[in-house]
Amino acid sequence: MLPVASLLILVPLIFAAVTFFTKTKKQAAGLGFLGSIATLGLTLYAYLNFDSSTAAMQFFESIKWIPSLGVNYSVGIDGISMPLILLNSIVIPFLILYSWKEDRDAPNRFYGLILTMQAAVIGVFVALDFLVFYIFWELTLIPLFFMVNIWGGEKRVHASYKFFIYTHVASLIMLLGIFGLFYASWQQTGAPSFDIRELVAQFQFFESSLLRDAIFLSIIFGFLAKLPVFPFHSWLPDAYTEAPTAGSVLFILLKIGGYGLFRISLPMLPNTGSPELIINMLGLLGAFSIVYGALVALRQKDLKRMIAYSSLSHMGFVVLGSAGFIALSVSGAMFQQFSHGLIMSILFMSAGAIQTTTGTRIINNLGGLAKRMPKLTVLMMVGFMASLGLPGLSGFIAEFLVFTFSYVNLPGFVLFALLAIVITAGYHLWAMQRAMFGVYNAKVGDISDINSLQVFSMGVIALLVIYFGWNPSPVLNMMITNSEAIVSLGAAVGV
Amino acid sequence: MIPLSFYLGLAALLFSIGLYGVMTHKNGIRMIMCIELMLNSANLNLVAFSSYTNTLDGQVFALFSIALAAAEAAVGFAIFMAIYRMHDNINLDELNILRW
Amino acid sequence: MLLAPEIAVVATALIILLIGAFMSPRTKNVLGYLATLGVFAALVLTVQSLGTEAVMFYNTVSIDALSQFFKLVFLAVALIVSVASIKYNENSDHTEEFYCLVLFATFGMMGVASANDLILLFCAFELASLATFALAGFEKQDARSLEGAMKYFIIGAISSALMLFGISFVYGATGTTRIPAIAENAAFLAQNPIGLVAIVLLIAGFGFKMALVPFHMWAPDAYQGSPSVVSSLLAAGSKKMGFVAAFRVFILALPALQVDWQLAFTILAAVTMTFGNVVAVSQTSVKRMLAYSSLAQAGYIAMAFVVMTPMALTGGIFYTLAHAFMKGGAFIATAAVVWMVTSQKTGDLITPDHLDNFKGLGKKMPLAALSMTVFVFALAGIPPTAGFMAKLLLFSSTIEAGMAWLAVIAVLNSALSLFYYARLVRYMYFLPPDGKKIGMPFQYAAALLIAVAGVLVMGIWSEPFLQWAMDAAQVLA
Amino acid sequence: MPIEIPEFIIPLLPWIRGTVGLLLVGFIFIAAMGAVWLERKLSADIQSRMGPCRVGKYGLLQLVADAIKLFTKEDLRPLNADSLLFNNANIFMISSVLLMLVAIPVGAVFINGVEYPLAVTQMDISVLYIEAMSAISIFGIFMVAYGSNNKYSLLGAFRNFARMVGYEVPLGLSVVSVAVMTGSLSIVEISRAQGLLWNIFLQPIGFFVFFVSLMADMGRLPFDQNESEEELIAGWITEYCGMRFGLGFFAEYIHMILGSFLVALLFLGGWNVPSFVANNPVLGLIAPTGFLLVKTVFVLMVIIGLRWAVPRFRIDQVVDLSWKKLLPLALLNLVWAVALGLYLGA
Amino acid sequence: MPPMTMFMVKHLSPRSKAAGKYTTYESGSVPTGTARIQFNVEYYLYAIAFVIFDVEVLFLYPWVTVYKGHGITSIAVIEMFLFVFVLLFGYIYLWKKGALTWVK
Repeated sequence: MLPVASLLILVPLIFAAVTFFTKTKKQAAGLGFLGSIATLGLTLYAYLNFDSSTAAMQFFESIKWIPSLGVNYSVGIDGISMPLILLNSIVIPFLILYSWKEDRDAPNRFYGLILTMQAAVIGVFVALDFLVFYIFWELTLIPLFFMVNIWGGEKRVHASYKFFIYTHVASLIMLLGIFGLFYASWQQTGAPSFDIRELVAQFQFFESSLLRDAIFLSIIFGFLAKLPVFPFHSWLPDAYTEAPTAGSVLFILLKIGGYGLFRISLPMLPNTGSPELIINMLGLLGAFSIVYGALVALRQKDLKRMIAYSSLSHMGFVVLGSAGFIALSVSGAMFQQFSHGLIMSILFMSAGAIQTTTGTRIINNLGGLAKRMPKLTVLMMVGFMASLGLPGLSGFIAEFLVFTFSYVNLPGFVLFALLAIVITAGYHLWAMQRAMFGVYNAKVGDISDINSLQVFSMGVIALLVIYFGWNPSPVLNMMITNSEAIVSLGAAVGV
Repeated sequence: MIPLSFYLGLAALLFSIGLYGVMTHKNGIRMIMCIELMLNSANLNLVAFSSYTNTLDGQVFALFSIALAAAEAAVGFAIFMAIYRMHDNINLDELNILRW
Repeated sequence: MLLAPEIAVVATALIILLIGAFMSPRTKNVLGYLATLGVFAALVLTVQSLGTEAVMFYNTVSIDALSQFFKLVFLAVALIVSVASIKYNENSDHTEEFYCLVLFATFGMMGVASANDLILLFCAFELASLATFALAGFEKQDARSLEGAMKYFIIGAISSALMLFGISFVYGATGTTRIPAIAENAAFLAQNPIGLVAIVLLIAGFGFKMALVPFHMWAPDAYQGSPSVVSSLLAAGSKKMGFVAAFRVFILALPALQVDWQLAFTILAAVTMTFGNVVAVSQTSVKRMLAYSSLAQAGYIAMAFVVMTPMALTGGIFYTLAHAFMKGGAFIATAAVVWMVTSQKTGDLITPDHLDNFKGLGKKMPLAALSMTVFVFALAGIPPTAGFMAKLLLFSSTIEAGMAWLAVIAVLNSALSLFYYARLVRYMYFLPPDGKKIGMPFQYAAALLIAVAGVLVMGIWSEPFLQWAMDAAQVLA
Repeated sequence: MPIEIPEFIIPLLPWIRGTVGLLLVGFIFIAAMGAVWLERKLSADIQSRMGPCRVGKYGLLQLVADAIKLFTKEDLRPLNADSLLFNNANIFMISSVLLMLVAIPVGAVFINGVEYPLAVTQMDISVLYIEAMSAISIFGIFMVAYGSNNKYSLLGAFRNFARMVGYEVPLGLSVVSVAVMTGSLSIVEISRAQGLLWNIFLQPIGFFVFFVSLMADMGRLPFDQNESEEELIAGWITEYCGMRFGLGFFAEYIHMILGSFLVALLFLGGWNVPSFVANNPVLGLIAPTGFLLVKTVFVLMVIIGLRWAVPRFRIDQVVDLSWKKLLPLALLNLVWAVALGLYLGA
Repeated sequence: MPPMTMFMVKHLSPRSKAAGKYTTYESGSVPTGTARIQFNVEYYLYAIAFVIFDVEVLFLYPWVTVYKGHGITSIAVIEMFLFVFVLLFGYIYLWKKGALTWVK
């Protein structure tokens, strides 16, 4: 067996390092593509060897790192991480293909950062030690920061710093929570350990419920801010909007907040001082994010900003599903992460293509693009439809699962969130109508359709969206297995 | 025997005078002189304590600190000399390139 | 021979002084290599003697894990500085003086590290101070260097007077200058107001060296004014001396007054880190920025005095070594840039360390830019660097001790610090260069590589360093 | 036959000591006058002229006349002189020599074979003390020179400073070398230790260094660069006239006498006498002091004579001599003395 | 004593006021410039050298009295020679650097 988990980190990292030293754009893009394809190959290997019938950790590796602190380099893949790794590995090669023809400064850094990002995100997914986890968690900040800061739009500096400081502070507070967990467990067991699973398991034995709450809240704060959900979201619209297309897609692929929620917070949740209250709080946040995101998206004039807010709305589903705390609602939340990654990639790619061809993102300045850009329009349609939850596309499966099964525990919030479906459909259709159809706006000028590479890359992703809409089981199965394991913890305590 | 507190009082007084002088003077040489005063008041303390506790450490310490004070003054004067050559005075107020 | 490292350092210094006086300026470059060799030998000797313990010279010198660890710190700094200085001193007529002072300063610091007696502590402290005063003003033709040196001197001299006065009270109340004996006899000090006075004076004295707010006034000026290699020594070495002295005096000699000095350090640490970071944000001179960031780092390390658990002490001690590499390296990188600016005569010549001169450094001097990036990320505490491990230990132990509020302040501060560090990285990599690529002098390159290696090795393979730091903390426990 | 010391004397001992001290001060003043007279006479002899001879027998009363003259001269102070420094400088110079005097034994009496040094105080560190006190006079000189606001004076003071700085070190080193032999810093101890062999024979280099440094310390020719009448118009003392000058002059001569005492005590065996002399009730009272005085006067005459035997050095020669020749010699002598001391002590 | 003497002088000596008498003496010519001249740098170097070696002597004094008879003779002698030896380096350095030469 290959040490897949480590290789998944190492391969993109090595390719990234080499890419930084390339001279021409061709070399950079080529190497970047090669690296991402290699990663994809590894991921597929892992996927094919993956046993989705068990919630146990697979491809597990562990090396002692700092024994005196109980730090190990331990990595592994299970049903929570596998789909997300898959998502990353699939989208990134197409992202590179998509941007193949774009002209930009310092392409070597651009592609190098993309690969670094991939390595960091996968690193977060496979890490089984808090320290390793945190290291990769922080590492994701750096490429994104520079992505926005260098190749972003007009307000890029502001946006990049805002994003950076926000999420960095949040993750530092999470770190403090991790410290608390670490020391409390040290006191409990007498041996230091940073192992995620062990610490999460130890959590229930801490005597002071105040301590447990403090730890839980500070850790989940980091995840929620990264996700993001409603009160912690204000970095999102700026960063998503100002980022270059590839940057936006990378933001979309940054599923580490939700992953942390499933991996760390949910198993801990039943053992907090008042799980009911926390579940309700989460449900409230999720439902509110869904509605709030949709409402705000409704009144956006900027296409990209609109998509950004719709992304916020979608993230609400993740939280709501988690709060549902039933195997299927949690699986829905996980599937929402997965499908959201695919859908939003298409949407941001489309928005990026529109901006590069027409030079504007303001919806009112567009119009009738379908006539000049039919291929884009078709692909974008798929994305929009999936985003608004049209049955038969992957977005529907996720939303359906979340709504249906969260209703068991949180009926009020679900009913409230259902409002959003109408709104979402409204702004999506409205934007589609104004931008792509209708009267051709002469101000846009003479424009041509997207190039074939872009068609290819977006097309593949669109096909996946459709495929998973019809047949979610390849990923959903493993999600359900793991969700059951998580939820069974709660059942033991009676939640 | 003179009570210990007399020595301590004197030392404290000298120390305060020195500290006050360092705070208020702008001339480098005067500042060095004030610093020497502070160091010597500490020496006075050390010697006084030494004789009252019947241990020798204090006197040895004073000896070393005298030597160090001399070396310190030497280094200080060297710096002031160099400054004087450049600015033609050693008024500390006029040295303000490095601010913020 | 447990004092072999010290002897190696002093002997090298004396030999350099002597043969340097007989050499012509052109051949004096050899002296730099000689100094490096001497420091390296001392480093090897120290590593060899790790784990040994002894008390020598009528209980005045204590060789223990703490002293060995800090000797390592100082020697590592001296190594980096002396390698980098070879280029700085090229064609200088004062090479031997420079190295002699560097080595004597190192010797003084090593003396402080192993002092078991306040007399030795004070003398060694002053030896290091005096040497660094002279080094700070080494550029006799540069008004900034002189101004920095002068401020450093005045405040340093005041601080040593304060310290001496404080020590005199400690001596008077306990009747001894031996640190263990003071700890035994400190009961009187604890009940008497004189103890409080002594604590205040001592904190002021050491605080100057550690550059804690409000005793920090000299630090930005001296760091900015001095030649960059010297700033490196000041920030990375001399500051640590303040810490090891404070470790010895407060924790080992005056545990009876722990309540008092702990309170003082609590306030100082919180204020220092906040002040340093806030002010650093608005700096345009990189050296000054690094100086303020150094202030902030001192604030973090001072948390060790506040928390005082074994883990916190380990963290503080570990931090000193990490900081030595990070800050030392960062100043060396600045030295390389200053060298580039002055030798190419491009950019802002008046403040050669101006942020604008770092524009496009990634293209002009890739190695300098890359290592600077590593250093600033390490300073910001980004994994997997030494800075991260250090912060991890220190902040986590603060949580452990139940002082979450201090940890939150520290964590917010380190988030804030990222702001100006990232700006520097942006200047280096993402702004267009205003010149061609320039060959890096290999001396700077070597020094930078040593520092980068230190930062990364400590971050990735931290176990042995952690063990050393734990052993050292054991001495204080 | 031992002499009984009456009981009632013992409580009076401090008074006796005080009286001795006062007598010593008087004696030293008279001796200083004598030294001036001696210098004039001796100089005259060397130059084959008469010297003072009108006032009194052999001109012995010349000094009194001079004193009267100085007392009645007008006390001039230049307008732009700094009065504080100018007026009070004398205090430093006089007090320097008087403070030195306190620690120097000018002889000893043996009563019942027990030695009683004739000194105001007997401290353990008298050598160190004397050196420290002798350095005070440099403040006086510098105050005068700076206070006079006269270029000649200032130049003289600068030179004085450079010279003193240079010779203080060899002086100190040679004193240390002497002290090493006895392991004590007390003059009494040191001179007592020379019962068998005088230090001048044990440490000829040390003696040379000490003597030269002492000459420089006292500002005697060939080391009077601070005055150098020909170039600097009496140097630091240019603006000093009348009795102010007189006091400075006086202090210098006292300094010279005390220096001669030091040479005699440290290197020429002090007042050591064979034990049969010491045990003799009459000789024991007189002979040691007499011995010492004879030696001292001899040294004094050598010092005076040297004035006419060597030309004045240029300031750079002076400084070179001290730093580049005397200092190494003094260090060498120190090594020698330590070795010798260990050898003899073993 | 000097104040006493000066007091006597004040009453014994004659006074006459003439402007010329109170000017600074400069070999008869009218004084020019100020006498507040700066030290020559040579003096400074000598002062530093003096400080170094005087301190050396300062340490020798107490050593002299204790090195014998306390059972530490050999180590005390060795240490003092080491001390002097180290200073010797400084001395040679000063000499070589010309700090001990009056005119450069």
